[in-house]
Amino acid sequence: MARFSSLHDAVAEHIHDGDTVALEGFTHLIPFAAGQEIIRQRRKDLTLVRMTPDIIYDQLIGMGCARKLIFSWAGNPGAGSLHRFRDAVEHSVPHHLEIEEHSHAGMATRYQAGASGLPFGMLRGYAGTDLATITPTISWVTCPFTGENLAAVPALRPDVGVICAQQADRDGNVMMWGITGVQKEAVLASQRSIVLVEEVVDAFSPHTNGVVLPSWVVDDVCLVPSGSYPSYAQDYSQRASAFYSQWEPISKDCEKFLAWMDEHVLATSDHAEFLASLDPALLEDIND
Amino acid sequence: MARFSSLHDAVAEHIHDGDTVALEGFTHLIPFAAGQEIIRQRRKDLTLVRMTPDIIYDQLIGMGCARKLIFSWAGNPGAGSLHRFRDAVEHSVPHHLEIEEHSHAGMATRYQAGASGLPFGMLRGYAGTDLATITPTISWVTCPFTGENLAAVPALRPDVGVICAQQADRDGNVMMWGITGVQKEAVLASQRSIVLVEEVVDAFSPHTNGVVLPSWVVDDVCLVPSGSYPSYAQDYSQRASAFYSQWEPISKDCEKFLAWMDEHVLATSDHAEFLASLDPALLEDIND
Amino acid sequence: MTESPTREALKWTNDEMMTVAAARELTSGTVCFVGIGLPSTAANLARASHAPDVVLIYESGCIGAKPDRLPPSIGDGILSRTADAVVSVPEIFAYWLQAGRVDVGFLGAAQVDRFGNINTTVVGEYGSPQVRLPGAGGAPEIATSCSRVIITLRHSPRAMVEKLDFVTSVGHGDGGDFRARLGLPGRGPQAMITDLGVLRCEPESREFVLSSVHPGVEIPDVIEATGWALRVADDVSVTAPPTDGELHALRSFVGA
Amino acid sequence: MTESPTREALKWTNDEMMTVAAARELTSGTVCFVGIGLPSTAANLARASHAPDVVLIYESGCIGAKPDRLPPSIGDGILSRTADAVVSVPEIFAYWLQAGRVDVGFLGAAQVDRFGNINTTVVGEYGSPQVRLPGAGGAPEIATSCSRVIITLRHSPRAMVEKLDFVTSVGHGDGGDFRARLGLPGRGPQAMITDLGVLRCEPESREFVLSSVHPGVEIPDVIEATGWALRVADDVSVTAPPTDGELHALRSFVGA
Repeated sequence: MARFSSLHDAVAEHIHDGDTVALEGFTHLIPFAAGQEIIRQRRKDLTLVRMTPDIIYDQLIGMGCARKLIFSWAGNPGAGSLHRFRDAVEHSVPHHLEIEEHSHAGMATRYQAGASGLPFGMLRGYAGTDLATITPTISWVTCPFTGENLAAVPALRPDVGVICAQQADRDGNVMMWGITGVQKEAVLASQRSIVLVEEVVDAFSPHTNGVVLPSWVVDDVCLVPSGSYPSYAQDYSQRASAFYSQWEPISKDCEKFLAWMDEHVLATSDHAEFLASLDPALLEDIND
Repeated sequence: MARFSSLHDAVAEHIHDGDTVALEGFTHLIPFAAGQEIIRQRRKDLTLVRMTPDIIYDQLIGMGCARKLIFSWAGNPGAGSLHRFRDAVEHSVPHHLEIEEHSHAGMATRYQAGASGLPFGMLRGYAGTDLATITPTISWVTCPFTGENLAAVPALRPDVGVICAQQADRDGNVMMWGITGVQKEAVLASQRSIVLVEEVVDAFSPHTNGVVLPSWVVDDVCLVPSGSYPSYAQDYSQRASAFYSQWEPISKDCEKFLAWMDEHVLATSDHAEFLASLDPALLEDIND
Repeated sequence: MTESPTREALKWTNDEMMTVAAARELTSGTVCFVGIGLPSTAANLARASHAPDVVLIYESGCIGAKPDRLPPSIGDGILSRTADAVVSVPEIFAYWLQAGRVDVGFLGAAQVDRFGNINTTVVGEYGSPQVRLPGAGGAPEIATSCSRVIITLRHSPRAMVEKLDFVTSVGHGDGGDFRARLGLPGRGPQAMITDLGVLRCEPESREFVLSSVHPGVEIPDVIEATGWALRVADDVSVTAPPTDGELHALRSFVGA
Repeated sequence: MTESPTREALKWTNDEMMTVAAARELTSGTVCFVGIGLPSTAANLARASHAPDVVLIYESGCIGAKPDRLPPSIGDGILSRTADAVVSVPEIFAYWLQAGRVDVGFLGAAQVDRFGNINTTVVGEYGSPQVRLPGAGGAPEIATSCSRVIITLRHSPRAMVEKLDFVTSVGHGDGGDFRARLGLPGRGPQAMITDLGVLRCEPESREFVLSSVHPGVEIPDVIEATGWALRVADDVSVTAPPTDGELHALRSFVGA
């Protein structure tokens, strides 16, 4: 059964230096608060996994938490580059970052294989690309019935999966809806899991395509309102698009980045203080 | 976009002698009405596919519509045997029935592969069983990363997939909820598809774990109230358990079976007439 | 062996004893994969009595179902409506069963052998069967992937046989480290619960031996009802009879 | 070539022309896989103008989204709320894209070559890049599995290159029957739409050749802005300028 805990305690207990950690959220319900808590607790040598590493991974990488990144698309959607990620790859700042890159379909297949307890998954992909030559975790299998050659990718089995959901009930069951991406698979593929929720409710309301994770597959549930800020949590908060566009100049200048992280993350003790530290204009109009 | 049609017309247009047809429904939303319409139209040489062939497949087999059955569990759950199926396998009555049998996990994997456009799917299964020796559509692949040997099964790609759903909207989008089994995969794996619905509505209400199939992946939508009778349609009708237990003696006696089919299926022109032909006691208490 | 009551004195049937004995294999929090019939009854009895937090998964995709009556089919609305989550059938087999999230799987059998291998496919030759049975269903992968399997069936020499006509689901193969050699992840069948007693899997040989007889049953009766040369454990005991609480819970459920 | 208006006379930008030209590739009922940026704008323009029944699939899992404003991200609630169905990311790639249910995929590119192969990974050496780009995203399998692909990018010799630094997504490889030899199911890139004109894929060679120039653009300008020796189709034309209706729909959308 899931334990209700503070995000501080969940990160302290489950995420250790050197772990492989997937903070998933495909453009919605992104666990920003968890990433920043990892930074506060100064984790090191993490292998970070995510289909769409964005600002929160830029922060983790820029703060030196990551040894390696396994991913399929690293950008600040609609706003620019992840300059801390780029600086790490292009100039080893703050240190060398190992990368292992796939396509979205490949990453999704890897999570599915992990959630399914299979050693690998397969897809029709990668043929003819240079990805197949530079990524050692791309191989091939032959269909025993048709002879077709298909791409094979090994299962992802992170030590810890971290996601945001809208709600938990009092038994620790978790529900998310709207765009749910690969979050179910990320939790089910991981050895341990932490779920941040916007609200704890007595009973869930119906949502078509809503996903419920039973309490017994989740380790810790953390009540963290706006835990996905500046990303979305459908029916709770809108994306703070200004944050995304303002990130570009912060990320671009390493000094500015470190000062920003000092002020807003390291000097704050939790997500509520982080939100309070921001320019109030960045918090306007985010209610959904 | 899906076409709204009568079940008669949908079966006449899409299901031809010799076709491979999957009437899916995993213990809920079973397309009984479609199976009986296939019998009325006297289709022959069908390869019938279903994880859980039950009374409606017993009827199709007993009436000589099937050349082959691809399945994983053939019984009358909680009530007894499918005697027409058994008679076909044990005594070639009314004629020889070819069978290809898998486990549920194998069949589900085959549908998934079909829906995914892959030539095969894999699972950890079948090892050490006699199924692996008598079913030619069970083979093996080796994980290129770990060397583990896994079972491989070819994709199912029926000519026609037939399912029941609770509702369609006026654009022909289809929604089902409750236990949805492998119905989405059956439709997406098939070349053509027919969906029977209980009701046509202006807009869908939310249902957690509800499944929506967009209109453009469905060929024909047929409004057939109680189309899954004597099975369930959650929020529309309960299972007519008496029908299931009464089937045992009917199915057991070939003469009685043929007389029953004559009276209730061949002599009726559609599902409404079929329902009207039944002992009214069999229709009591089925409202959900 | 403790003294056993006479049959006449019993206030319950052998089938009830079998269900109660099966229910006792589950403890609270156990994640249990159940089908209709005895497994569903036993799992719900456990939930209604000593193991309120047992998690029932029905292969129709209902996870954490909490029915207040026995469902006539795994498609019943009482399962989907009371479940914590309802998922598709491909998902239940891939993400839940195959992934190793299930502690206990219950399996029935038309035939079982001394190593817990199961036949639910045919009696006789596969190509020309005397009796065509329903087939595999979920059983082969339940037998593969659950941490442990509990087999329930009524005792008879026709059912508990020296050699299966067909291996639908693998128990311990020909015994010993068969499962390890095949790379099967679960530990396989651990108990065989019948209307006469309980057989348990011997650690090294993996042969099922008589562990307890139900009250009123004599060991020779069990040996006679077994189609292989049944061995009897040194510490064979009498199954504890159903308690009033178990019987009450069972009967209120079955009657519901 | 018909007479083209001078740049000064144009009431629209080259980027608007590019978006309009991309939108025209879609007809009603076309199932279209779109990302944020120009593809989303073009697809929504088509839906708002000549192709009301175009089906938009966003890789975030939104099938049949009908946004009434341009979403800033593919995670926007306007997509999930207006979609006919929302599915998981593994499902959108397996059951929808890979299964061949998508007619048209739009792809952008940092670099593209004459056969429509695409680089979105690095500029420079992979191990020590000059510019690290975002990477593959959904593109490799969009390029593999959509019936046809439309590439949109701004024309420049840096972007339209003789040789890619990295092949992220395969177009027609080294031309000819490359795709058939690799067993790729889709027909691959068919059009390359830039801010200067439209290049189309030549049937046999699979080389992209200039098919039309946008109004106000001269053919030598396009050749100069192309990093490979661009060939010009015999029947090269001038792209039909945006209609008032197209411009109105586009601007009301972008402004929304």
